[in-house]
Amino acid sequence: MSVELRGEPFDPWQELQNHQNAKPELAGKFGATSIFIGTMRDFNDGNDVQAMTLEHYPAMTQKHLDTISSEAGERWDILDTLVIHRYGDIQPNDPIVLLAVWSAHRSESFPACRYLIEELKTRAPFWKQEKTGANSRWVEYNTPE
Amino acid sequence: MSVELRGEPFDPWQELQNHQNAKPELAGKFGATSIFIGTMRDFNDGNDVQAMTLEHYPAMTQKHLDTISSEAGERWDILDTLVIHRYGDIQPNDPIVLLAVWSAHRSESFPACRYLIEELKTRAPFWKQEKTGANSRWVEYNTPE
Amino acid sequence: MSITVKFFASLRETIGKANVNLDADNIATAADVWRIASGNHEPVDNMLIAINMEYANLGETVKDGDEVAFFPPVTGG
Amino acid sequence: MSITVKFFASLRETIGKANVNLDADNIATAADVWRIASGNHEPVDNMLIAINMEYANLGETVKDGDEVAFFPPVTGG
Repeated sequence: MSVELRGEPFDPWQELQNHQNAKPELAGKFGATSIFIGTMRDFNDGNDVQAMTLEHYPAMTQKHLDTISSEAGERWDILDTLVIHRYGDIQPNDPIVLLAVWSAHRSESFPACRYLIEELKTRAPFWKQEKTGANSRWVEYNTPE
Repeated sequence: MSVELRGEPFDPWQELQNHQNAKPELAGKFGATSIFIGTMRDFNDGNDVQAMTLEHYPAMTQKHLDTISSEAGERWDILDTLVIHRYGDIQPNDPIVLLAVWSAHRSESFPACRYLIEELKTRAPFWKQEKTGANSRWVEYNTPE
Repeated sequence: MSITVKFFASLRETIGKANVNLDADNIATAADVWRIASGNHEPVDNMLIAINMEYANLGETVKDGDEVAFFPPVTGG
Repeated sequence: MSITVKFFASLRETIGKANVNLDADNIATAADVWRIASGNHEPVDNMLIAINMEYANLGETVKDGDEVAFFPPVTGG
């Protein structure tokens, strides 16, 4: 179970490969991997977006992402989870969040992955500020799902 | 929308990277990527499994995977899909299937990805034969979900 | 009437053949194809049938040039 | 009683401060912390409150050494 906050861009494919390589004990045990990647778009609510700054509350963010990951492990029969989330200055097409769940069966990995993103979206203290042209605006709420 | 049948092992992370790199027009447009990877386990139904052979009906398999991908594109507002499925001799820890869905929002990518795997499991003509010790056995049915 | 018949997986082993080219006049449905190509084998429980790569029933009509396949429940993914 | 107060995102801009160290005796609840640290600003709609990094309500009791944070709805992921 890994939770990492990153101030620099990350490559989700490299991260997934590194994570699996670092866990040889999982090889042959998992039949299902469900992954979600949230990526910055260059438009939102009808406006072009040039860049974004993601503010967070570091210790609280880490704590709540750890809690959400633990809860997923209690609710579903899963083998491992990986959460990586950006903060700081983000460009369009940059990954913002990477979530991955490994389990024996897909009936566990799918809902656990969905749980991670929905809980993260409502509980993890991050705030997006978008740069639209010369202006910047705080994103006021997340879409409900 | 890509559907590929593979007779040799593939690296899901490399495939995902290649697929995204080959679609620069998607950059900045997708906010959500949902991915499922089915991987061969070294145990099933209480037995150790040393290897597996995956038989298929090539033209029908291709046709039905194409159909399932098209259906996902009609039912959800998604930007792209990737389906890669192995056939032939497979070793434990080898990826069997890779499914990926790109969309603006996660409310589309999650159910579309789940749809792909559930429909594939019931409609795509593949048959698993497992080698357990000196014996081999046909897997008679897939888990319902 | 000429029909290409295919058997897959455990059904291929049960029948002992992978491919059969039928050339007969007394064929109207997939059930006829099964009967002749399998050598009067009883239809197998849960058996699936495809005519020209679309799922079909034993009662479905076949026509000259069709490809008819018989196989057990699928287990991909 | 000593309380560390944090404001984040649009609330930080509204209040004009990121961090405040309160040292006062007339503090019982998060509402008191808000009132004093914000300079009598009206509580903001949908404002979230955390005491020692757990979500809390304005009515919740605070104690010496607590860290109390105020922020708008979260928008990560």
